[in-house]
Amino acid sequence: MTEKRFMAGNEAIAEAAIQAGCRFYFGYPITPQNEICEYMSMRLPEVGGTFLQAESEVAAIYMTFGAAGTGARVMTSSSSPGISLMQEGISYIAAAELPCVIVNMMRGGPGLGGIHPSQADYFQATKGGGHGDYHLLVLAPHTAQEAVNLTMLAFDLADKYRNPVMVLGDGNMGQMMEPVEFPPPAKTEFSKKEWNLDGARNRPRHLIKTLYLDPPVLEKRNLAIAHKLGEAVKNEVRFESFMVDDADVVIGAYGTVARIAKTAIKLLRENGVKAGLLRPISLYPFPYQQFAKVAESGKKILVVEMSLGQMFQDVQLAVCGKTKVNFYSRVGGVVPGYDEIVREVEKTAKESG
Amino acid sequence: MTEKRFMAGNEAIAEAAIQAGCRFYFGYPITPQNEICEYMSMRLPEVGGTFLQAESEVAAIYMTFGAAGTGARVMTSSSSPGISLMQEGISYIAAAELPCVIVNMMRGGPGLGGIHPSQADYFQATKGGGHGDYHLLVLAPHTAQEAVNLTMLAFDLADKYRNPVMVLGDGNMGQMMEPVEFPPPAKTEFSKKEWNLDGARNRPRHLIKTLYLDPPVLEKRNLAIAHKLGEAVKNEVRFESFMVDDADVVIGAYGTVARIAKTAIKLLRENGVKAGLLRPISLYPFPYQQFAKVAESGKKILVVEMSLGQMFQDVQLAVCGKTKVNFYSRVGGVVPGYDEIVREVEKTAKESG
Amino acid sequence: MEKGKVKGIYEDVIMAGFGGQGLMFIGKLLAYSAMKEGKHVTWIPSYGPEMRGGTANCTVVVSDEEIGSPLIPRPRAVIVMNNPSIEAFEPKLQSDGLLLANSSFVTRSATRKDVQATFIPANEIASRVGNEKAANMVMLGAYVACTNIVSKESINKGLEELFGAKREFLEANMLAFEEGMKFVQEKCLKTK
Amino acid sequence: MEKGKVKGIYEDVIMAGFGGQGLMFIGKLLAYSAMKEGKHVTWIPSYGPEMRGGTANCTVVVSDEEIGSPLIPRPRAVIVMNNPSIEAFEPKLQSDGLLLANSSFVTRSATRKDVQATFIPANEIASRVGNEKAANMVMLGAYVACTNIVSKESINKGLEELFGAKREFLEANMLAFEEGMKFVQEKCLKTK
Amino acid sequence: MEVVYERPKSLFPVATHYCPGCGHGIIHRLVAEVIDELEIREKTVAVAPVGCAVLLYNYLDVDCYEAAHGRAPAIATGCKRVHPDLVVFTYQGDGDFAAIGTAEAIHVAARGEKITTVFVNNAIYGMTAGQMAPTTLIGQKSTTTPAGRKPETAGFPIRMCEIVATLPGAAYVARVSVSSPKNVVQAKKAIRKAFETQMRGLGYSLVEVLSQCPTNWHMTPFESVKWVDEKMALYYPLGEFKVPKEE
Amino acid sequence: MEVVYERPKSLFPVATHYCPGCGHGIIHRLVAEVIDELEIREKTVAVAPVGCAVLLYNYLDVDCYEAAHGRAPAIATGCKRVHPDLVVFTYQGDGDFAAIGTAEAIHVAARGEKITTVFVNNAIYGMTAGQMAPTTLIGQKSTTTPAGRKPETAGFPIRMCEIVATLPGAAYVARVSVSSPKNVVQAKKAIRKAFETQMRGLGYSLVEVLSQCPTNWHMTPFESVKWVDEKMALYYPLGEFKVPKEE
Amino acid sequence: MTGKIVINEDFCKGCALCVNACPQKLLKTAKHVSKTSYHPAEFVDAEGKCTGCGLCALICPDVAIQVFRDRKAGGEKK
Amino acid sequence: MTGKIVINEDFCKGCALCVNACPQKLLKTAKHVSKTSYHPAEFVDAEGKCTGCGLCALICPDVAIQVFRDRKAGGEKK
Ligand SMILES: Cc1ncc(C[n+]2csc(CCOP(=O)(O)OP(=O)(O)O)c2C)c(N)n1
Ligand SMILES: Cc1ncc(C[n+]2csc(CCOP(=O)(O)OP(=O)(O)O)c2C)c(N)n1
Ligand code: SF4
Ligand code: SF4
Ligand code: SF4
Ligand code: SF4
Ligand code: SF4
Ligand code: SF4
Ligand SMILES: [Mg+2]
Ligand SMILES: [Mg+2]
Repeated sequence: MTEKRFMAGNEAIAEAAIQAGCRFYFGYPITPQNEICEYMSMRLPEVGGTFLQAESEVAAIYMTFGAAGTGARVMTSSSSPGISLMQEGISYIAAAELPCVIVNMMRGGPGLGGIHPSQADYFQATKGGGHGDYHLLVLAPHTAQEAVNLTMLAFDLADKYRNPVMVLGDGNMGQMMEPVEFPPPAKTEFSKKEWNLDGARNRPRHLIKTLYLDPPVLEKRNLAIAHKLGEAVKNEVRFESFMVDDADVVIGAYGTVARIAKTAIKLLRENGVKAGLLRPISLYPFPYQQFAKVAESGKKILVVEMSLGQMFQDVQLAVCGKTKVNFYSRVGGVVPGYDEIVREVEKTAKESG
Repeated sequence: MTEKRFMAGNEAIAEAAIQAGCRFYFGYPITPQNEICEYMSMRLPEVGGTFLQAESEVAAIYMTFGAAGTGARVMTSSSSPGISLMQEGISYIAAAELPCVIVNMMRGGPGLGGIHPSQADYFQATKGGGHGDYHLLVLAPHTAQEAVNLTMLAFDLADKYRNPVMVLGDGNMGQMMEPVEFPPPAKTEFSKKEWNLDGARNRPRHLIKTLYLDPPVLEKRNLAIAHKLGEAVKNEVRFESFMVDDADVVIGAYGTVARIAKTAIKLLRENGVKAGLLRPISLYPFPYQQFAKVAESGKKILVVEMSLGQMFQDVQLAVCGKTKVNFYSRVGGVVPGYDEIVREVEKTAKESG
Repeated sequence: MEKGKVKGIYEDVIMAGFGGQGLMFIGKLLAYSAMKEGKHVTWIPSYGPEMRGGTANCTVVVSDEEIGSPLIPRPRAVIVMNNPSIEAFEPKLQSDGLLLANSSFVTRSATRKDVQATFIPANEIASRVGNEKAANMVMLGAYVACTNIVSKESINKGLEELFGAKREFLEANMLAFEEGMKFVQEKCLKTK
Repeated sequence: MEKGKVKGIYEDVIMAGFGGQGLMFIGKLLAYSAMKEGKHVTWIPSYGPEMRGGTANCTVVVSDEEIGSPLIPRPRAVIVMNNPSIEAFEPKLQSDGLLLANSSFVTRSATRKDVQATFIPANEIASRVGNEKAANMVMLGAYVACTNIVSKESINKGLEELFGAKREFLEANMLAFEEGMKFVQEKCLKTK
Repeated sequence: MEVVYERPKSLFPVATHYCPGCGHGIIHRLVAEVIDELEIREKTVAVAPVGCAVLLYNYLDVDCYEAAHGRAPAIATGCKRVHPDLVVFTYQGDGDFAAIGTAEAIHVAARGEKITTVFVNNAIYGMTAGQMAPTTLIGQKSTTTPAGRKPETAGFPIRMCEIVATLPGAAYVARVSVSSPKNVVQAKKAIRKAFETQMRGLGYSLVEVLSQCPTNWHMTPFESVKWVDEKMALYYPLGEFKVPKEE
Repeated sequence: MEVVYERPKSLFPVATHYCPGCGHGIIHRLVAEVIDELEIREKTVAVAPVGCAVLLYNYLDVDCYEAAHGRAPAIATGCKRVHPDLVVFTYQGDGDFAAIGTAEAIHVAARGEKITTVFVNNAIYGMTAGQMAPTTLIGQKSTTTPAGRKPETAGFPIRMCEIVATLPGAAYVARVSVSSPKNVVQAKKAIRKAFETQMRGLGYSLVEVLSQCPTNWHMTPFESVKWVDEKMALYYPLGEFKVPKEE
Repeated sequence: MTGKIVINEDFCKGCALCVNACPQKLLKTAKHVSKTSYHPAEFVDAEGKCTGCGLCALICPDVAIQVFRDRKAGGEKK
Repeated sequence: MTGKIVINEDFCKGCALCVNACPQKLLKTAKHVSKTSYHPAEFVDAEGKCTGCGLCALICPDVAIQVFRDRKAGGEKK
């Protein structure tokens, strides 16, 4: 194992990208993820890569499109309003089946909102904030180390499925410093793909497009993408089950909230309340079955989220009425304390099932 | 009643906006809704209004923001990729609580996709394709006449809730010509609001903003907006129940698909299959209770949609496992024929419940 | 919708041909005229980006009830004005459906035996009465004669309202329309 | 987390003061040094747009187990270096918690009786040993002396690694740190 | 007799979807000829716009991206930064380059990105069937300026060459037209110079081509080329606005 | 003795959130003085940017919008089209006006929209703590050009006045600075002219103000005003680029 | 006779720009309709006036014209 | 004495731009710290050299300076 480094989440994600072979980064500053930009501007030239500050998030996502089209490993990052501006581009990248990694360090919204942590872009990330039938693969780390691991995984998944992958964090995740280790450097040469653009030398020319004026042809394309995502749904569900087995109340939470929930669970168990945590790591594909199993076993569920009830809907879809699902949230940049979660779990535990 | 006019859906929506007192339109051309732009460019000068072709959809939505901030009735329109570009602005308008009407005549996606009808922007419209916790009110007409009525209603709802309202149609809806009547002209003078900007003459200045750097304050704002939307959820659910009472199979469909379903239902009933239609007119708020009631009465449900399963999720949420929900879709600009719907309903009817 | 399955007044038709042949217009005219008679109508075009030389079509439904589907997978009638259109739409016709082809452009005959096919030299007829461009009106005349879905008078009025004043132009069009009616009244059996 | 509820090694602390007082730095130093001792650590700043004159704070957690919440609603210890900070964080302290205040800036005394308050004239002490800017290190010394959560040697090494070579600068800082330790060792009881 | 002119090799032998007389066809051909002459077919990447020329890749036998409306320069930038040795160009209409894509257009030039833009100014939105473009002339009718463009409400037409030429990152900037054989020859020279500027690594190069859209101008092809000469070229003077210093 | 200078009435009597020495404070004051002098407080609408001046409305006692980053000109357009009698201005930083908002900036001028822009060029992204701006000078360090801006990778700084002046819709275009009392006087004159241009209905008016950001330039306020004079004003020459013809 | 041209009717859309461009007036719009339903351009050079100057090809938007020239008569292939 | 200034310490952030701007060198940075924790500017004009020229106020980013002038001595209020 390599030495531990003490890094902020934003820096850890940036370094992880580089370790994963990312040599191209296009982005536009926005709090609370500026450190990703800044780290990349410092580090990429050192490894022979290119950092380019785009004129806007719209330009950044299409520069990412352009670089992705060559088959290179490429990343962009932003925070909520900037990610909204990328929605058209994200839809295009998904439609063109180009691999790339997009980081959203969510902040309070809507509008300019605030700069503090939020999880209110869940729908946008998982259901598709852009137009048309597509999905991002979405990974939500809850520690800096996991941010490293998932960022590296994100590049592999992007290549595997030729689909954009989002790493979804929040202001907290980006600013917090923790020890992180980097797995041994991945290979940095990636085999030429059969579709990438680099000049039609000794081969028929390649074409990256998303327009299919004939509806039946477009329908086929849509279904092919859906099929591919279906594979991801089968293979790429990731979650953590934390003290769920004997739990009476299972907290559903991801990212920052999930790690706060872990503290709450320790405290609750000291108070004699058997609490556990089911933590989606992949938000798309969502661990529906795992939640369904929890529901079937008769445990109560409390979803805690920094939004007014977004992942909550996916949990409800999973649970399908089989158990009661309570909901607790703080929004607008307020992070729920473990004391609040303790209180809510206790309430849930006391409710008649 | 006024005389019937023979108009395309796009023109009908444009004229309805004018009848509703809309005097400002900002937009950018995109098929299949260009006729809205074009009609407005011709008609607005006639009624002393302003048509302005923006340099982009991003500019268009912020011009709309600007005009809405004065309290004027204002509209913009686009189709899928253009609406994606508006996501940041839509989030801002919702956050600033400004009333305006946004029309999306959906086309096949993702990416550039195609120009034929689609319903694949349902998630974007109803869940929030922009960042943060907000919702549009979303109305989905299924005839040109209904497009007129709902467009006029949209302006009233926008004012009532100080929230952007989306009229969600598709290429078909926009291009199809039908007879329409216009209800007697609404008033065209709107009382000054307590919040609008028109120069701080003899009053304290007004301010339209969305930034709240202090999380507890932003949280309060978020909750206030949520509360307001809660009122809309209570008051503004709209749906049509078509031959549902004695039906064995109820089709869930909206917009273009719903009217095709009506033909299918006629044919099915002639074949002795008791089919009905529950047609959401407001997609947000969604008629969850109405679907729940159908489910509870033991009827089977078939959702037919021009997407890979978007409204389908809302129906599942409503039904909550109480009955089986089947799904049939055509995508990429292909419109399901009534013959296909007949076939699918018959299949559903035969399935063991 | 399937013939026989619907009570009351109901007709649907798909009209197809080259971009400039005026099919969109006769579709609108038909729907408009029927609307003026108090009927429910829909008109829906195929649409695409501005590309020349393609084949365009539109679908008209006329009914005395509210119209469900404006799109007709299996039409009761088709009017085809070029070869690609007969290829595309003859197979879709219902059994016993009406196939009206402009034989000035359509160079093959009908392949199906279960449809009522009529070939009309619409351009020649239109030229004969003074304006080749009114071939579309010949076809509409033929269609109206076969279906009786709208009166000649309504078409006449509709033409005037949609076109405005150009008297001579109107006349040429009405003449063509009548020639189309006559042509089928002589050649084919009325279907209704 | 609540004292007594956690087994093993565990400490959390919030450090707060004006922007330029170096609180972010001592927080990082503490966490870094503890990390080097093999402990789990988190450091999290309050963050905001670049606006001068505000009060900044950070939270450090050190533990021998994986750390859940990096945010601490009711901290075990607070280091406050100005008046707004004592207002903000004294009420949040746990019962029996550690309040370390820089009396060079904090002009009021503790209001709570259930906490262990120590007032340290950190700027004076730092000036005395040669560098007023090292007042933050005095406070850190005091904290480390009270909690023993990390060794003096680790802090020393951490300082070197974070700062690099500037020898004299390091010395002034270590001196200040030691003075801070000494101050509390004389004045207050160790809590552990 | 010998063949003195035939279809360039980089152009697929297929009919285009353009309207009769449309300038796009000529411009496509010129680009293909330049690619052939410079022998760069195997190292050229084209970025197609959203506009009538969206199907550019159906005609040009090189690696191609289809961009989003206005974003071709950003995509080209992403590509060129990965492969500095490639010859990357964008082909864009006036809506694409001078309306929705204004920011990308200005900044690709400001950055001195080593790419080339062939900017087809036909003073109209062709693909969406005739709305006003940012380059529509004062008084010109379009479907969104049915009474003719009025500057009081719809503003003034925008001259992209003049703007881009102010930017230090732009190395070659020229405006040409394809309204006559003579102008076509000039146009080809400019396109060639633009590609050469890129290949010499001198910075960004832009060729604006005034191009006829007979369909949406509601003119015959011949009327439309006359209109280019008599109306458009008055407001959009032809010529070179910036040329690289010779080594 | 008589008061010869005091706080303008349109400025709320509150302390600002700006860093010591920041140019924004001076520019706010000048705008307020002009509003007072022209007696238009009750018919002025300000559109605040996203940038350090996002809280402009905490200081200026007029009707205000807070825009999204770069979109102030679009919002101002929407407002002005509804109320042509109001005096509408945008206040924007260099990231806001010359990066993300480039298209809106160019087109508000191209349209000749009767609004005014006060464009505060501090060659840096202030609010987000020091990243490169489109106007960052060659060689200037920022958090995203840690080794100084290199034109080969990060392109060249952009001169907005020069660009906007090429557009017929722009009626008044000037560049000023607030680096010395003398320059402050000039700056105020320009801002006043810009507002007057709008009130006379002549078209779009733009005043670019070179402004110090001591914090992100890592300078004392005094060093920073010297840097404006000695470095910035070389690349961004002060002066009037376009003035309306006198009636 | 120093030159001649061949028009590819599959490509020609009958825009007539070549007709206007030919200095020798050797081109006209045909009466017949091509497969693609345009009236294509027609090269009529009974007197062998075509110089192979290529102006028609230069202006042709549909790359429908191939130009031939007599080696001795014309210049280099350019 | 023809002029004087009053500095509002609540607004002053001690940037010292006024200090550099005063032609009479009448301003300096104070030793003390203001409520807002800056070292504010201080007006020291023992000899009454202030002309009320207002240059200090012109450059002050925080509108912290009020300027007075003797009516007879100075010009019009501008
Ligand atoms: C985001 C977005 N907005 C709008 C459109 C619709 N659209 C397609 S092409 C076009 C403009 C075409 O005009 P131009 O760029 O001048 O090209 P031309 O067709 O004239 O060659 C527009 C507005 C789109 N596809 N995407
Ligand atoms: C869409 C979007 N992108 C990015 C940001 C983050 N952001 C806020 S201000 C700013 C730039 C500020 O720089 P400038 O416009 O030069 O103003 P200054 O602070 O220098 O006065 C940025 C990038 C944002 N709020 N929204
Ligand atoms: S619409 Fe205009 S630009 Fe488009 S292909 Fe036709 S002539 Fe050319
Ligand atoms: S960061 Fe710069 S621009 Fe922003 S307030 Fe501070 S000095 Fe002014
Ligand atoms: S080559 Fe010259 S002379 Fe011959 S047909 Fe063409 S234009 Fe006429
Ligand atoms: S220019 Fe070309 S396309 Fe046009 S008529 Fe002549 S040969 Fe045909
Ligand atoms: S008014 Fe003039 S002389 Fe008086 S203090 Fe200010 S700058 Fe100095
Ligand atoms: S210029 Fe103003 S803020 Fe700066 S020191 Fe002088 S009085 Fe204080
Ligand atoms: Mg164009
Ligand atoms: Mg700036």
